[in-house]
Amino acid sequence: MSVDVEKKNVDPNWEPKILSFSCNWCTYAGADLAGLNRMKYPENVRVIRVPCSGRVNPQFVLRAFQKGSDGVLVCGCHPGDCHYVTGNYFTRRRFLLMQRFLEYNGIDPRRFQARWISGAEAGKFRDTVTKVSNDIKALGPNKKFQESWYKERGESNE
Amino acid sequence: MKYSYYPGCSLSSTGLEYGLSTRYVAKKIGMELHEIPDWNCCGATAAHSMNHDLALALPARNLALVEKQGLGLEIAIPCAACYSRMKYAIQAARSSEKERQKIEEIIEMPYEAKNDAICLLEAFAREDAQAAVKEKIVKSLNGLKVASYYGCLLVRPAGVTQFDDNENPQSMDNLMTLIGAKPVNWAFKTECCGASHQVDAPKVARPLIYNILRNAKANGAEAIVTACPLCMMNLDMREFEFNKAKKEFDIPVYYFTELLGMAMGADPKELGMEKHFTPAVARIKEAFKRPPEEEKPIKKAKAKVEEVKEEEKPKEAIDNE
Amino acid sequence: MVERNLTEAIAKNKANIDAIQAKSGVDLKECYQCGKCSAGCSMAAGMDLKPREVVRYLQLGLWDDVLKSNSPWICASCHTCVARCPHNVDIPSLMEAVRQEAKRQGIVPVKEVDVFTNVFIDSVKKNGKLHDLMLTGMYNMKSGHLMQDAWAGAPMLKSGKVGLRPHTVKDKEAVRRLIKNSLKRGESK
Amino acid sequence: MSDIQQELRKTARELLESGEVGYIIGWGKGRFANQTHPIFVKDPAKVDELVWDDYCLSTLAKYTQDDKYPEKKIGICVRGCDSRAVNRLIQDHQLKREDVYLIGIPCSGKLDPETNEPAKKCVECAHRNPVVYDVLLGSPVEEVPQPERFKEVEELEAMTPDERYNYWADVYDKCIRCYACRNVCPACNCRECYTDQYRVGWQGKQNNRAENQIFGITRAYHVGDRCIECGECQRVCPMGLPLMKLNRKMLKDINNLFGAYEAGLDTETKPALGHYETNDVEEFM
Amino acid sequence: MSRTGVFICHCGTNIAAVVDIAKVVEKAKSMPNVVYVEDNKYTCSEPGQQAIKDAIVKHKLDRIVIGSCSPRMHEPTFRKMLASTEINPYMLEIANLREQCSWVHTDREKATDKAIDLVRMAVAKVAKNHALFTSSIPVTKRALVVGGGIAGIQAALDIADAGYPVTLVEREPSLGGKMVMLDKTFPTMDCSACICTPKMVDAGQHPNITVMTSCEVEKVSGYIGNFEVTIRQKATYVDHSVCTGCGICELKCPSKVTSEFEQGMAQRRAIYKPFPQAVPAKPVIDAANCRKLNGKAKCGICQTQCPQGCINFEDEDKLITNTYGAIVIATGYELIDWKSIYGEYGGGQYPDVINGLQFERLVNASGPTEGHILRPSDGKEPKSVVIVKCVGSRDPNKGKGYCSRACCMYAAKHAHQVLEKIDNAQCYVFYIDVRTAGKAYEEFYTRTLEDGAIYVRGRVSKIYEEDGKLICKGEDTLSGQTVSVAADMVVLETAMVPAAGVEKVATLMTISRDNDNWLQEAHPKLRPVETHTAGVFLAGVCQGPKDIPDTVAQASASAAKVCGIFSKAELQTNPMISKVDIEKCSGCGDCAGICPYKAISMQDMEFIEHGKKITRRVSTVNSGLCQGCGACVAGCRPGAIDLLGFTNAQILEEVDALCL
Repeated sequence: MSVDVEKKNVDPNWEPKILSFSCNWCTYAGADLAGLNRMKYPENVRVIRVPCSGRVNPQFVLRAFQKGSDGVLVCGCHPGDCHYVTGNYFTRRRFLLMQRFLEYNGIDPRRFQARWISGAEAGKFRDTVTKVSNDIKALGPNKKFQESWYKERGESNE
Repeated sequence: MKYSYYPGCSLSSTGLEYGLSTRYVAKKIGMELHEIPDWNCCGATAAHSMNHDLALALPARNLALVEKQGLGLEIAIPCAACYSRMKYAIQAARSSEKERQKIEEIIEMPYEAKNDAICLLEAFAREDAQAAVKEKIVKSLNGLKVASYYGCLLVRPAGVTQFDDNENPQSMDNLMTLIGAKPVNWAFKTECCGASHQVDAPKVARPLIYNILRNAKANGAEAIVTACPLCMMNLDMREFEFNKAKKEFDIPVYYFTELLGMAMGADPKELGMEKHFTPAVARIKEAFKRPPEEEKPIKKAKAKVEEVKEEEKPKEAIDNE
Repeated sequence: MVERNLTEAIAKNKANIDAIQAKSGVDLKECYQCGKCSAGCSMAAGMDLKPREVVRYLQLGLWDDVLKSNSPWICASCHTCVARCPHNVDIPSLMEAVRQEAKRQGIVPVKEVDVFTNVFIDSVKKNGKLHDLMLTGMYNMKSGHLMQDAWAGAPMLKSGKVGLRPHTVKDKEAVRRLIKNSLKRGESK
Repeated sequence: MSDIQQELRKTARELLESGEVGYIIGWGKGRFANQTHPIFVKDPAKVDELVWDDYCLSTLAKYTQDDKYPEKKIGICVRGCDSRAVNRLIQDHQLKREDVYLIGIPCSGKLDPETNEPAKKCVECAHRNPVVYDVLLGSPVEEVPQPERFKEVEELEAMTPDERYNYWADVYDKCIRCYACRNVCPACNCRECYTDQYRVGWQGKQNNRAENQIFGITRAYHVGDRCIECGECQRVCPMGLPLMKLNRKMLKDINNLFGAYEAGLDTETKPALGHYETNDVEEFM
Repeated sequence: MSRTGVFICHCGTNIAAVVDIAKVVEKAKSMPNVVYVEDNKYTCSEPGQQAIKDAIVKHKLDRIVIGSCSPRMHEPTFRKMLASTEINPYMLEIANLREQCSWVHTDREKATDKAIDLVRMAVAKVAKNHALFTSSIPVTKRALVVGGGIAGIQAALDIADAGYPVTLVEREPSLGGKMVMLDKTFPTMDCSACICTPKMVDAGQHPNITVMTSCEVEKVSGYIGNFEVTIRQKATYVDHSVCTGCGICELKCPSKVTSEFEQGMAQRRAIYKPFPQAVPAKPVIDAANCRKLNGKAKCGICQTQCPQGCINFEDEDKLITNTYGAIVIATGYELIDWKSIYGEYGGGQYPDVINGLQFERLVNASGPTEGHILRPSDGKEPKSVVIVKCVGSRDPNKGKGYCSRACCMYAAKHAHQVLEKIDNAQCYVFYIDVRTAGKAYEEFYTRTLEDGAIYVRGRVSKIYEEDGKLICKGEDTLSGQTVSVAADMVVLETAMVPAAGVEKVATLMTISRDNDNWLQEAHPKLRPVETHTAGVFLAGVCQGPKDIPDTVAQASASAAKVCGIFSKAELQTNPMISKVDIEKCSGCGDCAGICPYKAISMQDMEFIEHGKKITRRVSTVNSGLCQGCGACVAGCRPGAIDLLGFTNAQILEEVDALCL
């Protein structure tokens, strides 16, 4: 029983739900700066503030996909600029592996993104968010890993 | 020291002596120059002045011929204008696949921009060539004060030529010290000589030559050495022209290969040196007859003495002078 | 100097100036008019608009002045200006683009330079290599300076630097074809 | 095979009689000729229960975790994979080197009881000789290079995302969450596994595809950078899930991204996720 | 059951203009654990906060969610407000409805949905919040100032005058930095030595200041209030406690060395004071050039001549470690090495083409020429002087892209000094702009024009020597003429660049640098003297090019910040730090390896397990050192270590709330 919801006709006014983990010192500050400059970007991204991108446990990303998120974006300071000196070096290793592992397990690579966005790069935050939500809007809803898949299809193999 | 060789139109006409002296010196030091079969004119300023694609196509055909030649060598190019145009063509072909295919279409020949191009001066400035030249030197210019003139296309734009420093190049100066000449520290090493504008805009271009000669003279230059047939013709011919009106300058102009040839014992005729406008042979013959410079050898002697002293008492330090 | 109406000039010439920037790869806004290019330009003395002024006029939209100016023709493209420019403004490419655009519109402020270029290319088209005698001969005739540098003719002939017989390329046809291809492509761009 | 068994028994008797070792963990025979099971010999008289034949498959090192504070040393028979498991536990500070006496036995590979063919994990084994031991019985065997270490992973990687998802969906549908893979794995040595912390909310207990996927992926991610490739998880899985394909994928990426890496060969090389290099591969600019 | 109160802010029209507040309030009422919802025009205002306090009492709330602007803006404000209620300030979550919702979206309906999601996430998270309490850490009331220029001296004096001990570290043998090299200072033209040396002496003699010259910071660890700093006292081979500074040794020393202080235009001895008014006024030995120390000769004359016997050739570097509560960095700048960049200005082969600091030494009374402006080449007085501005500045192609701010004014000063000191001299200033953005600056520039300086607008393209004159070729862009000036001497006003070795200091203090290598301030406008590392402050040009008035202002500002820290008996620690559940911890030590602040250490602890007394290794967190980044928490597989304020449970709730 395969799940091939991906490429079928995506209804145009479907809005993806995208979760973003943003580190407080750089990306979250960059996002605020984007607000300060009244930049505009799609509404689909909800940001969870974490002290450092190093705080983001790859299991949170799995949890997001499981609970129905259509895309996950992890953002942090540029390596070398981390407020906590080495936090993002660990982030980089963890998500270099998790990104490939998600892909290996069938998640479309565009659904999980990681980006370094500094406190001054408001434009980069807007562009990243815009690109991710457009990519995922084109991909359609994500049905992989999702609990809700059961409720809809009524199937259960308990 | 093996290169493909692109002489360029000047070396069989106004730059005859540059061709002869290059052949002589190359043979002397065992530098193999494989001339590109059936090469064509690189278009120099006229081509890029008329049309951007023409400026790339003319040199590209020569580069394609080098690839057909199949020796896989770097191309040594005596004339600065040809060298600059070839470098532009190689850089353009390597910049993008689209550009390379466009060039292939125009010249109707396969071309993959495999070979690199260097100017003849760089070939001689390399370690192996300098060592070979040193061995073959039989005469010294005994401190003849020489102003080395590089012109503009050899060293600019730096992004394309990537050769020496574009404000204060030294490679020709080093070669001159090899043959006993004393390089003059002057300021017009890379000022433009006006190139073809000496013909089609003489009123504006002539002062350029005058300034170069004036600054060389002010800094005590007894000779100017160049590495480009167009600079050589402009400097040599126009100096002769100034002197015809009023004898002001006495600075013969040479190709660096001519001076190297002379230092290797060549007869001026073999190098075509008698073909210059401003008489050139006398100054070199006179320099050969000069007493070898005193102070350089003595300094060497003194250094030798000091070395001995240190060797004698290596252990306890020399007491204070 | 009549008062220049900038609103008009810029409105009228914006397209031309954008095209010239695209063709030469130069962004005029990068130049903050520091004058280092004019100061170092070897041919500046003969130019009616010095390099900085050419950029300034284009910045102000005064397109026709630049087209009519002799600077693009006098420029020896020795690259001193761009080597020293704080913002790397490629003035030689700008001059070349303006020169080719002026030629296309038939404006030739310095006839000799245009004649020299054409005679040069004709000689290459004919023999595949440059024939100096033909170059100076045809140039003197077409430019009207019949006796220019004639004094040098004799010594050159005597020393064999200039020969009657031109040096030619065996596959002259290939060179002619590539010249035709380039020029044909040139018009289309 | 039998002379090593004699030596094993002789060594075991000496160790037990000298009192240097509290007990010895080895393999013993059950009812079936083609199976063995771990046994714990305390009494020197019973050393003859220890066997060494073609079916000594299970890794013994993990059993030390049931007796973390032994009065005396624990004797363990260690083949190549067991010795790496011991290194793994030592490096994770769950076992002290001085608490164990390692009886090294070079192993040329065991047979799978069902098919009587060489076991998959032994065919793929790159370190047959023990990497650490106190005594070595018999002479080292010749190591077999493993050029196709990641072949299975590459086959999966060649598929499209949907095909891969469907492949793993079928796999996880079968998982019954018995946690055998976790219990046998020397890299899974947490005091309280995250799956047992329902109140924190990491993982549901339901046995449906989504929960199984989350468990499978999380476990592979947890052990990925420390997996010694002993293949036990796959062997003991009652539903025959290809778990090594998950672990090997992690190891393949670690090799490509951070340099050649094999876990458990010594106790110094740090696992990939425990440290970093400032010039690591940069993909998130 | 927790009783959560939700307060949605209009923020005037900033949020209300785009987000349908009423709908958010309506939806919030149905969220789990929410018992009271209210919206307010200005929640952060006095009445707004009072409304929340009243609601807490009236509805017996124990958790608060505020939908307003960014938590980075008013989280501290609302926490302070809660401190005055009986709710713990950390039972609060803020939903960012302004910077990340109303300000960045236009579609009213979608923005409102997002706002509702954000509030739902905050409500879900606050359900799992715990009361957190700050703990206090002691403050070592001693400051460290790195760099002994005017910035460092001023900061040290201000802190010392406030009664706190200061250690002033300077790597050169004397205080003074660049300012003491100058002759006059603009715009007042008062002599730099007269205003700088007295401050140096004050610093040297101040009871609270310990001056440590010829020293460099070697290692820094710890955190605000408790920095552990190791300073390397470089071997000076002279015992300053005994030396009276009589200077006999300097006279007798045989080996001459070019003096760095005199910008290479004069000589000094191997044992030397950089300049007469040095503080401390005691010589040091430059080991590289001392014949005894570099093994070239037996020498040792200074030792035999010294009446006090303070020369000791066996002296070695010493490491001194001390604890400090706050650090001020004032490492200053140096001038760009123009010689290797500008071949067109001669590339250094013409001795009479000098830079600004060399000119300052020429015109300085205690300089090599006792204040007479004489050409370095032949010592003659230059009659025509050219000053070239923006050499290396505003030149991204060859030098630096930025403007070095101070050169316009000191170029005018140099022109004024040339015209004042050399009779019937002529001075040409090649400029692109004249930036006189300071008090009495424009008047100072006008006076220089009145003195007769000729300002030519245009960069010099080439400088070359001919017939004994330095020909400067430029263009006067105002008249459109290419011009040239035959000068006797040329002064290049070169760009300021960070002092060499600033990278090491920045990495030690874990502060970052901008892409021109200047030290990165916390916020260019609002926090110019602070850095992202609490307790480390910046003063002077190390933060970016500036002139002396701004430098001194910044120095006093950073001193005020330091005194702010020292005025408290103790410092409150950040309560949102890691905490270990020793039952779940297996002692694997992964977290300790990840912590950048070495805040985690593995300890053996006694436990009773299965009736048996055992000792087991578990992880422990030092609450002072932990900065709350959470990298360890993500590295702990069983989640034994958790970050208070951002616990695994909280974040998982937030993720679930968003996706359902």
